[in-house]
Amino acid sequence: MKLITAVVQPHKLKDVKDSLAKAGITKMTVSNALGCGQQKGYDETYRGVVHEVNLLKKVELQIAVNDDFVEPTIKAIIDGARTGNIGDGKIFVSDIKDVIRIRTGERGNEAIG
Amino acid sequence: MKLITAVVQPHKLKDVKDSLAKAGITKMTVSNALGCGQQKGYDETYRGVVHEVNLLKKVELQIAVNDDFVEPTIKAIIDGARTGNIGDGKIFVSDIKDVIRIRTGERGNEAIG
Amino acid sequence: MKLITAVVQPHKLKDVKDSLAKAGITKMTVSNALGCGQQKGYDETYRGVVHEVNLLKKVELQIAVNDDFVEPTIKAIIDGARTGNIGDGKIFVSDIKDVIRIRTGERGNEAIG
Amino acid sequence: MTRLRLPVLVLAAALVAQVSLGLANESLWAQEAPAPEVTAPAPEADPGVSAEMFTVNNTWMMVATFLVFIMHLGFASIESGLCQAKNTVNILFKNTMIVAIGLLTYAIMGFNLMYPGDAWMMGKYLGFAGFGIFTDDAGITSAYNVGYTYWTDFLFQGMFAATAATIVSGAVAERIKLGPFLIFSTLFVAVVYPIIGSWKWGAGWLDEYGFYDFAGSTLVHSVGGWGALAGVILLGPRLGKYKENGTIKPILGHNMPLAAIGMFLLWLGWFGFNGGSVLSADPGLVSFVLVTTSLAAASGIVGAVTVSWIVSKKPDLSMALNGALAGLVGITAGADSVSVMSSVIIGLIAGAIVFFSVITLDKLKLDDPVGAISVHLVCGIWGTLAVGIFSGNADHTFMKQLVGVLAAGALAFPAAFILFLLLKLTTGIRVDREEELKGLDVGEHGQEAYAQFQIFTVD
Amino acid sequence: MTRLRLPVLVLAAALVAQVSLGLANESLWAQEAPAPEVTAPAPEADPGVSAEMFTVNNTWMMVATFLVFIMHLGFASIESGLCQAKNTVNILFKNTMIVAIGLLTYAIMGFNLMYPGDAWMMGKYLGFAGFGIFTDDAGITSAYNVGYTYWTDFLFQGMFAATAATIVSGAVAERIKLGPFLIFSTLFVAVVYPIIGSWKWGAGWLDEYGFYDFAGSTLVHSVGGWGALAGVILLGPRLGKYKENGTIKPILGHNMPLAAIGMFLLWLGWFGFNGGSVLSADPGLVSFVLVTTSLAAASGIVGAVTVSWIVSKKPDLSMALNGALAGLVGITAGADSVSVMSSVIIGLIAGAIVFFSVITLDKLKLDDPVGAISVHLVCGIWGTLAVGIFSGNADHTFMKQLVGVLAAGALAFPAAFILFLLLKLTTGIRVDREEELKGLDVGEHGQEAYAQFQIFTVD
Amino acid sequence: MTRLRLPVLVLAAALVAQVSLGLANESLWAQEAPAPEVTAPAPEADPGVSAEMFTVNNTWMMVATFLVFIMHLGFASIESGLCQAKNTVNILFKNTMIVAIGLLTYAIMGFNLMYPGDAWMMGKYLGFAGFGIFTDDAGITSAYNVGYTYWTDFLFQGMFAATAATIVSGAVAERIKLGPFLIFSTLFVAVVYPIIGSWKWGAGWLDEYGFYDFAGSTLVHSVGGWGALAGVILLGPRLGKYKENGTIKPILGHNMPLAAIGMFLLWLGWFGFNGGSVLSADPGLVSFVLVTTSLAAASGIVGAVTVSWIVSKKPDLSMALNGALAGLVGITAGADSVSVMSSVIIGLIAGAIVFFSVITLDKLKLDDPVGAISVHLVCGIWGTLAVGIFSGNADHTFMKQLVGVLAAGALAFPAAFILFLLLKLTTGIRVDREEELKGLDVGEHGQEAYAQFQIFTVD
Ligand SMILES: Nc1ncnc2c1ncn2[C@@H]1O[C@H](COP(=O)(O)OP(=O)(O)O)[C@@H](O)[C@H]1O
Ligand SMILES: Nc1ncnc2c1ncn2[C@@H]1O[C@H](COP(=O)(O)OP(=O)(O)O)[C@@H](O)[C@H]1O
Ligand SMILES: Nc1ncnc2c1ncn2[C@@H]1O[C@H](COP(=O)(O)OP(=O)(O)O)[C@@H](O)[C@H]1O
Repeated sequence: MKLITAVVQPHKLKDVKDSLAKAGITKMTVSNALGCGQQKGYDETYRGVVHEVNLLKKVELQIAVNDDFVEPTIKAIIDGARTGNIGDGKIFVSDIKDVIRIRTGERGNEAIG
Repeated sequence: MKLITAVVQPHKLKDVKDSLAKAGITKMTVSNALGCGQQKGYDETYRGVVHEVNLLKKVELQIAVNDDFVEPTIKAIIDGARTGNIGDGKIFVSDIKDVIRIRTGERGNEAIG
Repeated sequence: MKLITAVVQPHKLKDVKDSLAKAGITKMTVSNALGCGQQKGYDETYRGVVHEVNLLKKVELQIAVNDDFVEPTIKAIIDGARTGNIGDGKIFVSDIKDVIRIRTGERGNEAIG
Repeated sequence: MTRLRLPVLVLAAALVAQVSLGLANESLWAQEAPAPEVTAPAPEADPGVSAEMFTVNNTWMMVATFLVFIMHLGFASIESGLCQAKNTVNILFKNTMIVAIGLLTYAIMGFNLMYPGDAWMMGKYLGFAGFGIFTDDAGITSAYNVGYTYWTDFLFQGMFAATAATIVSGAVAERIKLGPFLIFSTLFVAVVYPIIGSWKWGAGWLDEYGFYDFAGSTLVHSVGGWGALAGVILLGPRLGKYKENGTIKPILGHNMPLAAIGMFLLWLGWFGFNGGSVLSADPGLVSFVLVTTSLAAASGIVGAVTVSWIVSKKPDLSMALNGALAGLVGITAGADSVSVMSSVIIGLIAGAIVFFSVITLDKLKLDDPVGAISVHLVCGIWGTLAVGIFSGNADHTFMKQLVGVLAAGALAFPAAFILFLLLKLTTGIRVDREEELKGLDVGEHGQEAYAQFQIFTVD
Repeated sequence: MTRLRLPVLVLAAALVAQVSLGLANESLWAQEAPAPEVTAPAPEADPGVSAEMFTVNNTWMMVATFLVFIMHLGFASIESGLCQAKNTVNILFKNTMIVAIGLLTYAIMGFNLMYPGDAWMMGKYLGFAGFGIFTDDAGITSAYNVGYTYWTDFLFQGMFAATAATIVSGAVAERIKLGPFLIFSTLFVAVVYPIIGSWKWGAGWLDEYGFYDFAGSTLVHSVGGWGALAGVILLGPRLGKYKENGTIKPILGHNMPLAAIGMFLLWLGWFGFNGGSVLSADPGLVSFVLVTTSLAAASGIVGAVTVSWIVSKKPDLSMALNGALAGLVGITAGADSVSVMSSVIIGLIAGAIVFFSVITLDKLKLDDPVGAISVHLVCGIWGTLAVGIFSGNADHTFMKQLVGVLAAGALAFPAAFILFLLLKLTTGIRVDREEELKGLDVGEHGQEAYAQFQIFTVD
Repeated sequence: MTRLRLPVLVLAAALVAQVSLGLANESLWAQEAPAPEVTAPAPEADPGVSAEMFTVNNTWMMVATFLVFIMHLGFASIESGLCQAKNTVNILFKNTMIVAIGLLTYAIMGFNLMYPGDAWMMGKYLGFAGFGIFTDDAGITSAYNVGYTYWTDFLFQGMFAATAATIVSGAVAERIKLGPFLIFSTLFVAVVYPIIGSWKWGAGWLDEYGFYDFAGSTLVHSVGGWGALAGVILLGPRLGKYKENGTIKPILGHNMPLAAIGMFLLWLGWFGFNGGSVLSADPGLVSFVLVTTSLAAASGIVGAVTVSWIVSKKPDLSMALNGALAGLVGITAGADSVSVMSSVIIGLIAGAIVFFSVITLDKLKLDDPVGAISVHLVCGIWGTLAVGIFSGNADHTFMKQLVGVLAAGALAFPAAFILFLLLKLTTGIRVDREEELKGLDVGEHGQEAYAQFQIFTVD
């Protein structure tokens, strides 16, 4: 089992979710984040002082999947999130040792979905 | 060492924390998240238009524990969070290679607690 | 490749970022969190009732790095975040199996930076 | 969904019934052909007061009306500020509806229940001058009253009426079902409040008895407060407020600037509430009332802050806000008849009272999210009795004041209790557990107050 | 950056041009040496009205002016509350600027365009009394008007003027470029609004024709509403509002307490808007107007809530707020000339109208974030026509009212459309896609409304 | 905890002392047995002004009082909006307390220090008419003043008094200890402000000298501003504002709608601040003052926005808000004595001044979170001098104005500096580093302003 963590542009979340749904992936956990990457920040001014904002608003998705779902999930995320511009985001894949469904206590592969 | 990530209903956080405390686990990091799972969303209306909200408010707990604490921790979370209803949440377990206590620089098993 | 997750005091984020930048690490994802650790909570009162706040405000950094960057990154975080007081925070290190740059589809080591 | 049907239907039926009754009397309350174009303002002068004086008086009373109106925004703000984010839409909605319901029912029947004139039906306990609002030409001259026209009279009193129902709203917030609450409010403001009001301001038995309540510490605030108490008892506390082990978990207000806006607007409104209760622009009396009102508010703040700082070790903003309101409620009964020094003392004591009252109610597990019972009921009683203690007028005795306080409670509390009980037994008055946890905004309205803001979903 | 240069320069040029024109006439609008020290207030009494009556009247009109002023805070609040957090600074900025621009341009030319006196230039369609504001000694006595001084007149009308432009602001929010919007507003408030206003209130052709619009359902609200409609058509909907598959994605308002504050302040302001339109403190007429105004607002709430509860199954707060405004706009044309009962009916219908209008505009893919077109244009028309139906004055016929409605639209809409079109073809009027997604606060102002708050960046 | 004990005790002692002194004179300030029941308003007419005129005048002055009162909500809103979320409770608390302290101390001694009548003690520099407020029957007739009763006089002036202390509050926000701040405010408003005020408005030496300050650009705003400057110097900047490398890190305001609400309410309040300073309802003069006031505010906005747009490339909302206030402060000294055109110019310049002043203070590392020094001190001075330039009255010379400005500064600044210094040396005036980082809400009050909202804890 793998945990796929994707950091994407906030306004692409809708597209990513749609694209994941088409690939049959509907379970996920989403949260806000601020990101620093290749994407340049922008300037703000406040009371005559200019300052650079370089933590940009991002959305982070965490999706736990069985191993055979890893590539389809990655593909779906890319399909939904890619614009070709800097700031499109990153996907991180890591191992999960176990998953437990709290409601039933089920564990492992059948608990993930 | 393992990282236990649990996604639970917001209003069960209190119970989960109590149940973890009873099991001797008091260190954790908590954050807000939105979840998509088996739990159905609900409808909202705004200015005459109905729309479905399907990202539901959840709380995510991250708990780093030594290996022998994994099962007690999982049990404690389940005890606190289970209602038997869809939406109770999930627990994910993954490996941690190292832990460092910033204050002292201690590493590994003794840094975790 | 490793994912370095650091939980630090909010007001040290600036220092940590500066110290990371000096070590050549500029890519990261930052989010808010609440932490329970050795640090004691504090009391609040509201309408005559005292209650303890024991989830303290923290900032969580996630930094994905290639293996040879792990130690420099940890050192930089410690440099920026350490005050020697309880509450300075923790760093967790875990494995990443893969990284994908959404914009280009690049994978692995070259996608991380 | 269906569970909402019933209340809606009942409410609609109640409104329709009232409107129909009003309609049947359309000839009565339709003001026919008002002067369609503006002419030089020359209401016929009546003996005793010049057209100019009548116009000033009426202008002042209109200003006072606006000030009382803005109290509704004050209530909406302080109530939503002191409750949780997830119930904000619900509170704002209730406060908006109450103004509408209050004004409409007051036009249909409340005004004529409260000021029956000669149309007493049961002793001086109940009178009714008929449905609808209506006046002849005299109503817009000083023949009606030297201080205001019929229309100003109606609107000023109508703004007061809605206040009583609004007080309840804060105390029962965060757990009451919307439909039943609206039904309760409609009946409370259309029937209960005006009847009690008629006893004193409608020249009923309490007035004859010699009870004094200048601007309504008892008639408005304690009446609202009794309703609040009944609701709180029947509803029970919010989930998680009182734990089994006896400790109290405070449920924090989510927006203190909003609460502060509420307090300041209420204070502002009180200038009209008390100042307008002079019922004319009499320079000496109105300005004196404004001074006692302001100093009581100021000393209410000092009283509440001092006590909270000493007892809780930290100065509590929500108590400072409640303290101002406590002082204001406290001075309301006697703003025109106590000395400046007494107004300071009344306010100071009211401020202290509100703090201890809040704590005591919590000990009794009476959960009042905004302190409405402490502010309006407890300090309303204090203010009324204070007239008996501090008034410069020997006719205002403690006994008479006590009788007034008890009389109002003797109708307001049981009436509110029975209304809430009937609703509890029929439609139910409390939202279910899951809705309460998720918040009434989503449950009752399917909306959110702060879309896009990340509201931390635990405490 | 550079893309902002142009609008700024154009705007600056427009302002400078206006100011220069004004300056050229400095002798005209500089009030020379006002009485420098306070003396006993004794404006010379004029036949027909005593100094006292004149002073009361003027005092009332000043209070009405303050109330209309506070409507601008009401607009700023409701508009920003019903839009997204990321566009809040932009909306607040626009509303702040509009008051400034409205008052200054009204001083420079608007007032004299709207009230040309004898200085008609093209029939009774266009007149202009010259640049700047100026009066002689008579202007501060009842010789000018029994109800107010020249200065009060200017300020009261100036506060009205800015309202028309503010209405547009809400409808075009969240996507319009700041510079072009300011240019549009400047011209709309300086030229279009006063010319249409002159037709009726300036004693122009519509007035002679017998059209009746007491306080401006047509002259203010529908004029603003037509401008809003033109802007919405030319701008197109916000990104993501209407999906290809025909479904509508609601874009939630981010701060409902702010929206509620806006509604209450607007209602408060309407007491001055309508009450002040009596143009004197005439006790009977002003207080009657306040009653019809309040009851229409109250029944507007009931109307909108009932319909939304039945149709959408849940009672919608934003509709309740819009309902109050709908009732207020609806009663504005006839507040002095319909019966109390009619005011309730007008409000009730306005409340229902606003709900269906909002839905219908969405079907037409006309994206109006705050419902400005529904409230101000649609209910403005309804209110104007309602005078023809309900007025107690037989001279107010439906036909005449219809002509007035159409006449206002026939100038306001094309004028606004052409202005926006010219701007679209030159500077462009819509921010680019990325700026719209990030929000205009960062894009146009480089600022955030809620720094430190975590705004959830998706919906 | 203990560190709060001391200030609390000192404050309590100060209050108790004052109250005792007042009590000792109870006979003096207790108004005995005011007319307990409402009667037809017939204050005895005095030569020169009819009862009607007196009543209108007094009504106007009461309205002006309400407007000045609401400025306190304006200050609370703009200050908390422009500061960080974590210090909001503290700011709201301070602003609530200041109104209370201001009114109470003004009743106890401020009013009689400021208006000593004949009771001058040291030349025309210091006078005192005794503790407490008190009047005989004449005080509520036009024998006292043709424009208002004694009570109105007290309350109107009392509302002004609290303003001066409030100005300080914004400048020292986010780092000052609560207890010492309250002690400072108490002494500043009870002693320093009224003494300076007596020099001009109490008919003291500056008045005899010919200095002119219509509504208080100097007496209120610059006095508050000097206090602010002293506080800012002694406190030092907020942590992290000025970096070692010389760059400035802006600390963003957390709630711009709240700030905008503040500006609009302040503008509204200024209608009473300036309009009420006519001290009667004189139609010509009051309405003229309202026009100059409004146009100065409007052009203040235009001035500040234009400059900020050109210099910072983006139009800054916080500057637009400050610009309006700058214009208002600027016109305050001469609102009745400059021409309409001059009021526009004064406002325009004030708007520009405020922008450059904010930048300059930042360069001097004087950290003023809300721009209070720029708005109130710098523009207060500008407005006072502007009278010498633009006044239509030849008696108002630049020299005299300069002397007034310097005289006020010569007492206000050192007095405030010494007060703050004494507090710094005894209780300390700055919260410790950790408290500042966590926020004063938790540190001083153990509360949060936005419980449940996720406040992003870094910038
Ligand atoms: N090494 C990393 N560790 C953690 N987060 C990262 C890393 N690299 C990128 N991110 C996250 O992904 C986001 C997008 O990355 P960015 O470099 O802007 O895109 P691109 O890969 O298209 O150049 C960043 O804002 C940050 O949140
Ligand atoms: N595969 C997954 N990956 C990431 N998060 C998940 C996954 N499955 C569930 N979750 C999280 O857990 C929450 C609860 O899951 P849900 O399916 O509703 O509960 P249940 O397991 O009781 O059916 C979801 O809202 C989501 O946040
Ligand atoms: N075992 C753990 N699992 C998850 N988070 C932890 C763990 N230990 C500490 N943390 C996080 O780190 C923060 C700082 O830890 P703390 O114990 O206060 O510091 P210290 O290591 O200096 O004693 C905590 O508030 C919590 O968010």
